[in-house]
Amino acid sequence: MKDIMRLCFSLGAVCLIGTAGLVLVNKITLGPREAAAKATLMEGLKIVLPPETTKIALETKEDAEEKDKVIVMDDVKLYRGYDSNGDELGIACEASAVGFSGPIQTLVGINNDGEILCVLVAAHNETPGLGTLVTDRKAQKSIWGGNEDSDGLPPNPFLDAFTGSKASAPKNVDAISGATQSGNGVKNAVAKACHAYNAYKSAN
Amino acid sequence: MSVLKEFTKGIWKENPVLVLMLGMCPTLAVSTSAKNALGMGIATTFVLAGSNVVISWVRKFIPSNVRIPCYIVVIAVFVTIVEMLMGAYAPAELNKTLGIYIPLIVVNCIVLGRAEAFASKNGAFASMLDGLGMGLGFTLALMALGGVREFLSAGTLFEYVVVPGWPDFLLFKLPAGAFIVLATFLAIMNYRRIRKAEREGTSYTPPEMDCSHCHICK
Amino acid sequence: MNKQIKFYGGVKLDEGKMTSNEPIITAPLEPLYTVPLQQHIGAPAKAVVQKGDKVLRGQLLGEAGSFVSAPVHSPTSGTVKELSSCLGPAGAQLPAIVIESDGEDTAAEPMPVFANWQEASPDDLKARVAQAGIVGMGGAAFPTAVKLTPPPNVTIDTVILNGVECEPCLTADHRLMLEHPETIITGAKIIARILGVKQIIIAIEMNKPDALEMMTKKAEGTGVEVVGLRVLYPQGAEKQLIYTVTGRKVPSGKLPAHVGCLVTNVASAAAIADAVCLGKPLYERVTTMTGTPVVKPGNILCRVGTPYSSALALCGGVKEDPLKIISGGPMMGMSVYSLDIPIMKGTSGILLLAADEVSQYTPNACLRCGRCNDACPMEMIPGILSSTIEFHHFSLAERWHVMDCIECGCCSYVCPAGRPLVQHMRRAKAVANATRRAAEAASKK
Amino acid sequence: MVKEYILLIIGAVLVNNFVLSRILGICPFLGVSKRLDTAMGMGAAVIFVMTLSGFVTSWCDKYILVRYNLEYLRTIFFILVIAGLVQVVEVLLKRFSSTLYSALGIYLPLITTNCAVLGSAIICATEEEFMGRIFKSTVFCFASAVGFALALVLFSSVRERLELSKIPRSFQGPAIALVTAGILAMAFTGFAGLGS
Amino acid sequence: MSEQSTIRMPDTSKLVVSSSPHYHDMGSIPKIMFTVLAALAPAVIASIYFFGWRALLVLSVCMVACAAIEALLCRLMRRRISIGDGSALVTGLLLGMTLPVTSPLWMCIVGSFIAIGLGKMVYGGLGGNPFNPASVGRVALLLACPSAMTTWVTVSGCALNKWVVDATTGATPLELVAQNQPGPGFWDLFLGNIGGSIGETCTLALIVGGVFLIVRKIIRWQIPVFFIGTVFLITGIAYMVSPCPKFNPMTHVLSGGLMLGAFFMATDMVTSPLNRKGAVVFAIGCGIITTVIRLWGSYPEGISYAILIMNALTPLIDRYTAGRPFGVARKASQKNA
Amino acid sequence: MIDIVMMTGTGILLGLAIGLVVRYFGVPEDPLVESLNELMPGANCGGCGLAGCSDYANAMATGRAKPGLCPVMSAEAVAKCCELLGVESDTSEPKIAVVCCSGDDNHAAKQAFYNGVNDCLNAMLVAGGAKGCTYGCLGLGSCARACPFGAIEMLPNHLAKIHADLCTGCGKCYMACPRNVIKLVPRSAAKVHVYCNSPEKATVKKNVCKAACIGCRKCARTAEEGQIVMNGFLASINYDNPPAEEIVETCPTKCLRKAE
Ligand SMILES: Cc1cc2nc3c(=O)[nH]c(=O)nc-3n(C[C@H](O)[C@H](O)[C@H](O)COP(=O)(O)O)c2cc1C
Ligand SMILES: Cc1cc2nc3c(=O)[nH]c(=O)nc-3n(C[C@H](O)[C@H](O)[C@H](O)COP(=O)(O)O)c2cc1C
Ligand SMILES: Cc1cc2nc3c(=O)[nH]c(=O)nc-3n(C[C@H](O)[C@H](O)[C@H](O)COP(=O)(O)O)c2cc1C
Ligand SMILES: Cc1cc2nc3c(=O)[nH]c(=O)nc-3n(C[C@H](O)[C@H](O)[C@H](O)CO)c2cc1C
Ligand code: SF4
Ligand code: SF4
Ligand code: SF4
Ligand code: SF4
Ligand code: FES
Repeated sequence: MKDIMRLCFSLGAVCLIGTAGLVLVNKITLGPREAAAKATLMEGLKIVLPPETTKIALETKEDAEEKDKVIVMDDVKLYRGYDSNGDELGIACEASAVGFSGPIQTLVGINNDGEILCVLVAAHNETPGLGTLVTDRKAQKSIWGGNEDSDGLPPNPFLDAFTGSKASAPKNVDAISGATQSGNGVKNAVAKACHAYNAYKSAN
Repeated sequence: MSVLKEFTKGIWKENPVLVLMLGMCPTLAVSTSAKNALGMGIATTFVLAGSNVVISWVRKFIPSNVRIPCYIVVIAVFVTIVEMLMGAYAPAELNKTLGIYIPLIVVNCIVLGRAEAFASKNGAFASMLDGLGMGLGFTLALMALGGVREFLSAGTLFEYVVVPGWPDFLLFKLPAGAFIVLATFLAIMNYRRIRKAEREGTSYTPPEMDCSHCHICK
Repeated sequence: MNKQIKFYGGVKLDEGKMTSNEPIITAPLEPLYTVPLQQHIGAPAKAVVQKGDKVLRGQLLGEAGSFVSAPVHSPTSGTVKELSSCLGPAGAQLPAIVIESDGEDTAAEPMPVFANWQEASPDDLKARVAQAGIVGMGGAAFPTAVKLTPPPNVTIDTVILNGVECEPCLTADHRLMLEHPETIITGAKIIARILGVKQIIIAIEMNKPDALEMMTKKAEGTGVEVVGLRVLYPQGAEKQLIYTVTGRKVPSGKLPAHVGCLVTNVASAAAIADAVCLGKPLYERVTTMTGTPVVKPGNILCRVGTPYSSALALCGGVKEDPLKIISGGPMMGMSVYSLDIPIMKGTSGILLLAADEVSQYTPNACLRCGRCNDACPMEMIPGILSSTIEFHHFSLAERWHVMDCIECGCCSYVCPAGRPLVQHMRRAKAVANATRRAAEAASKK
Repeated sequence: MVKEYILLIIGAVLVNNFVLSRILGICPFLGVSKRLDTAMGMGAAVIFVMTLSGFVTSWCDKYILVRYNLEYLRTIFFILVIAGLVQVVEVLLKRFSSTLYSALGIYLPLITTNCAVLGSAIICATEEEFMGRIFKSTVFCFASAVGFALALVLFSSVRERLELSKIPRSFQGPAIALVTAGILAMAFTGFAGLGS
Repeated sequence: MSEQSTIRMPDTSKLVVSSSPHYHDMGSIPKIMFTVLAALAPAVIASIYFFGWRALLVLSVCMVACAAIEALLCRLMRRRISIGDGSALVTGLLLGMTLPVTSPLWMCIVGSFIAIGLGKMVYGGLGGNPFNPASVGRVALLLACPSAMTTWVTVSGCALNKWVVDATTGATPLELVAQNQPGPGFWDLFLGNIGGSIGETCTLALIVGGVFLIVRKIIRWQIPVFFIGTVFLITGIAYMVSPCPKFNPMTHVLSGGLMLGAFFMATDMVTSPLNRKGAVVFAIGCGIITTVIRLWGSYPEGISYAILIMNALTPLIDRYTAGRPFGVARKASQKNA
Repeated sequence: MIDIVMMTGTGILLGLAIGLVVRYFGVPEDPLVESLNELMPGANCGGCGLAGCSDYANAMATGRAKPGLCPVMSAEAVAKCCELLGVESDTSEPKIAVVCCSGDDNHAAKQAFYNGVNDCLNAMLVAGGAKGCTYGCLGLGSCARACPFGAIEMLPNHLAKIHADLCTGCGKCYMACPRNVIKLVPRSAAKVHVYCNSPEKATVKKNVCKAACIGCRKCARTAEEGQIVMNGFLASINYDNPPAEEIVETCPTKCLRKAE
């Protein structure tokens, strides 16, 4: 009996102390962690919305009893962007669709005229080098100096092709050979976002 | 002198990846680029050193039947701490790529292996040095692997273009490429040892691969 | 005849039997005979003569050393020059007795003749076979008397005389069947008498139609059956022969006796007949001396102890230098490097091969083409076995039944990679035997 | 429903094979694959433990961790449960079936540190598909373990064959095993897209 | 006596000794390999006819690269240089046959390096490799440079007057059927008037070569017959259940790498099972995997993958199909297996 | 708070479960094997003749094998093993292997070209390896491949040479040599050796090897009584009472030499 007690005690004690430590660290990092997650999203939203945007708000229901519910249309979350004067500049839609391997989460910024401003892939699981042809905007830095496009948003021909097309009728962008499925995933996500945007606009 | 040895042995002579063949999963999975490798290496080193110290403190009080659960809880605590810290303060991109592999540091054979093989038999300071050395060796091996893989697949290093116009060579980003690059590393090491043995007039047979180094299931 | 069972595998060989039509010639006396004391499987014979002793033809030189052994007799009359050793075909030194011929060739008192062997007791007949030093003349040289003592609790119902002679080039049995058919049949019946067996079958490959015809004719009315078999190497191998003739499969690791069969070579049968009816011990045999480099290939009745060189001289020497000298046939014979080796009771032929006929082994890895699988009459996997042996996994090879290999050589013959498969098999068998002996010795301790 | 599970199993066994595509459980994959027999023993042990742990962890996740908002303790909790479970199973096996123990038991301690076990538990807890679905999670863990065992058995049979090859000296041992694993991983990419 | 002295006796100082048997059927590895090359000649000619002379360039580069790399690696390993056996040439030719005619030459060389280096020489050269080197090379290239490996040119009749047929890219029949569009007609498929990789288009030429190999007893008929038969059977059943172009068994059997794979790659003796029973299992497995990948996977074609996966299964197949030696009782052999 | 309670509870519960299970179902481990295992060097060389270190430990515990078979283990470790096992330590003298043959290609050439597997036992099966001397080293290196310590070097002219510093006396080479050319002798007595293995008559030996022991007895007469005994036509050293090193001067064929 005594050794069983010892087992319980030692394992319990290790767990106790360990968990206590974890609880502590959890408390400390909870704030920063949430902030970091939010910052990532915000950064993406800032990119897709017009550059003047200073404030971004998640579009929520305004009915009294459903006050804080997020408006979700076809799984798409909508965010409004405002400038410093409080004027609305555009809407960013967060939508995802299935690509080559798993969902591709995209952010689509649409201005007040219903024109697509910018498309950004926020999260995906596509094959590096293949699927990433249509998802990633990566700055090319060279150790030989002469860094191209060191500032501004790195280009991606596939994603940039959406820019300027109308949300009511998004452009049919040509697929990139070798990444057809990823491309389709992005296209579907953009289409979903536009669809949600149109539905939202017509509802309001 | 001997203190130094505890530290340096992990870097080359008992390198956990290239010699002891421990912790293969993160080694292969997270070495797609030099940057990822560096991040993983640092995280693992932190866990290794921390858990080694704690385990060498508590080793006397732990009955042998619950040894492994206890050690692993200690390790898990450190891992969770790393996870939280990274979530809070590390760049988002790094967080995403290391993703699932951070919790898996818990079962990284290196950590439990060193706990069993070293920390459970030595004092706290020596254990910490051992952990740091092993972690450093792990990081270096991982970075070498990640660097080669990144370079071969895209012609870049730490995302800097080294050879402009290098064709995309996807193979090396995939698991298959990871296996093959590591195999080549080991072959080169063997080749050097064989040559050295030949010069010294002795013979060298590459070790059998078994998991006996980790000492967990003796 | 077409319904004959075919054993698995086997290969069709170029027969090269250029001496089929050469009648047996008797070799003249030699000045010196080197008679090895171990011409058989088992313990060597123990010498019973001293240096300087006078001996007569057929006189006992060495007596059987143990149960599995055979006595050795003098091939001619003369003096024992020395008790020494000589090189054997396997490359080891064998104890031997050197006889200096006196040129008289005086016969010793023959052993008493069984005038009416049909009535003699089987045990007496068997004792005579043992006394006469008869060993299997089909190649393995196993003491025949031992073979005629089947293990208890098995009954033998069929005696098969092996006149197949499936080895290319060799014709000694062929000529014997043509020239002494009655002796062979008598021998067969003596064996049957010893074992109390009714069914006697003489098996001959159909590439010897004249011998088949001759034996069939002579066997008529004697109760002996003669069958012609498909020409396919190794039709003459014991297990394959029994399977073809009777449809019985000798189980792995067992003797033919376990399926009620006994196989002897036709020459052994003839030697038994001579021993019983003439009282003559085994001191001479028919050997085929052949090969393209030989000037006049032929079948020679040689005394045991004649050096290969004398037999070759009798055939006119060589036209060109051979690259290989083989004791036995091309498929199972042993290559030797000296012509001083004496002809022994089991030497069925001496074959010389010219340079362009010799296949060289190359150190290639197995291609896994499976041709050896298809050729192996024992239905083994020689390619894999040889690789396991090459990498020293002997116990694995043993588990895969390497001990069943009959060393027929079919696998090496067909291997496109030129792998020395048979050599590997022999090595594994040697190792397995050694381990078994060591284990036995250890358990005895 | 049935189709969903068939696709799930194909996906876990062939397409996203734990070893060859997700790179989890490599240490035992490399370490215990020298002989086919041991590989089979290890495979069976992993199937057993992973299915069991998949069930237990997803149950605990649903009814304890998620219910009380303790997700951040997942790693430590899961590994504790797995380690304890393995220990108990080992002792029981040793006691009640010595044949089974000699076949599987010796691999059990190795499994504690097999990333695949914890990996599958974490995947089940974090991927939307499996969240809160205990049966589906258990099936997934079982299928993943089968995939692990399949890769292990294939790999060890090939490695046995390699004992009959004249491997260059510098590639002997781990190096050639890794090359083989690499080619096997390449071959398995052919299953991409199955089940979608 | 005087006659005796004129007899010439052999010189025993230069004799050779070796183990029995001393006869050999005089088959050899180079003979086999060059027979395979000869059997591939019709397909090579057909590919030049349809794709233009660049096809020959790609094939030659692959063959030369394979041989050169093998020689180099032999040197490095300090082993006998083994290119004389011709197997590297076979590997090179088969690798070239599975590449698109537009493949850049550096890709051919990289592919050859992977095939010979990684697929063969690290395993100790001819006979040691568990995986088909040409398939390893092809799959690695497909993973490494997917876009270059899936760029196909359209073919329209004789191209002997051209360097390479017009560079307009087009879908291969299997890509068409994968999108459920009808493929080309039977004769186009059979004669090779279709897009695809260099060596796979002309079914007629491949069958002629394959039958030649079967007649010369270089390969076993079981592998191609069961391989192709399985693909036909499964797609046939699928077609009967739902008759759409995607399942058309004729298109599946006659297009893609099936003929090349079934006659020349799955039959590689080094990487396929030893005995006939095993060969049948192997071929059926190849057929199943190929069809599964073609019909339900992401790739339009799965021959190379099927071959590699079945290569990995070969040791297991060998183990469980090995027969019992003559006279070994069933129980005994099972106990020892 | 709930986190801490939950984790601690789980820990205690698991501890309880493990404790109970071990208590009621546990099978005790043999402590002897464990402590023996700790003494093993872990080289897994197989020099002991068993399948690796832990097998040997098991074998010692069950009495299947004696301590001291391991060539690598230090003397103290062996003594400790003996102590644990409660047996007297066997202090037999360490051995060393000697290749008793001088017949390299310069002295005893092959009689014919041997075309086959490059291994002594295989060669033995083919005309005895075609070496005129049927007792000498075939020079194809079976012993070198068998030596787990890389102590045997194959000289280019086909003779095995043992490096005394590397040889542990494990005897693997002795087992591997089909010609029994290798002898295991006490290390301390290994000063001079007769490098010939053929008991044949001098005339026979002379025909095939220039360096053979011709049985002239000069060494036996010069040495003290019983230090060198004649074994047929072959001199052999009595390693219990070895002769002085100067004895090598007496040998006319130089097959009696100092240890290399
Ligand atoms: C390793 C590998 C990864 C792949 N990853 C992707 C991917 O991320 N996205 C994608 O759309 N296709 C991917 N593919 C699919 C191929 O590129 C395939 O050719 C594609 O489905 C059809 O080609 P196409 O885009 O030229 O029409 C991948 C293929 C391979 C071999
Ligand atoms: C491959 C092989 C081929 C054989 N061929 C013959 C043969 O052609 N003639 C023959 O008499 N014995 C042949 N034997 C020997 C027989 O198997 C058997 O041992 C012999 O016939 C028994 O008779 P014996 O004891 O009188 O020699 C062959 C053996 C083997 C292994
Ligand atoms: C033997 C052989 C094997 C092949 N294996 C594959 C393969 O595994 N995957 C693949 O996408 N293409 C493979 N290919 C190429 C395809 O056959 C084909 O060229 C390509 O996939 C386009 O398909 P289609 O011609 O059937 O439309 C192979 C070609 C050959 C000759
Ligand atoms: C019938 C036959 C088919 C072959 N097929 C291939 C092949 O598909 N790929 C290859 O690399 N080598 C092939 N070879 C050549 C050779 O077997 C190959 O290089 C070995 O696998 C290398 O060890 C073939 C050889 C033959 C005889
Ligand atoms: S020698 Fe042995 S393995 Fe070869 S074919 Fe004959 S019986 Fe089979
Ligand atoms: S015949 Fe030769 S190459 Fe073919 S499988 Fe047998 S041993 Fe291997
Ligand atoms: S000592 Fe023996 S094993 Fe060593 S090379 Fe000489 S004959 Fe061969
Ligand atoms: S030379 Fe012989 S005795 Fe010495 S270590 Fe090597 S194998 Fe053992
Ligand atoms: S690191 Fe994954 S199993 Fe060892």
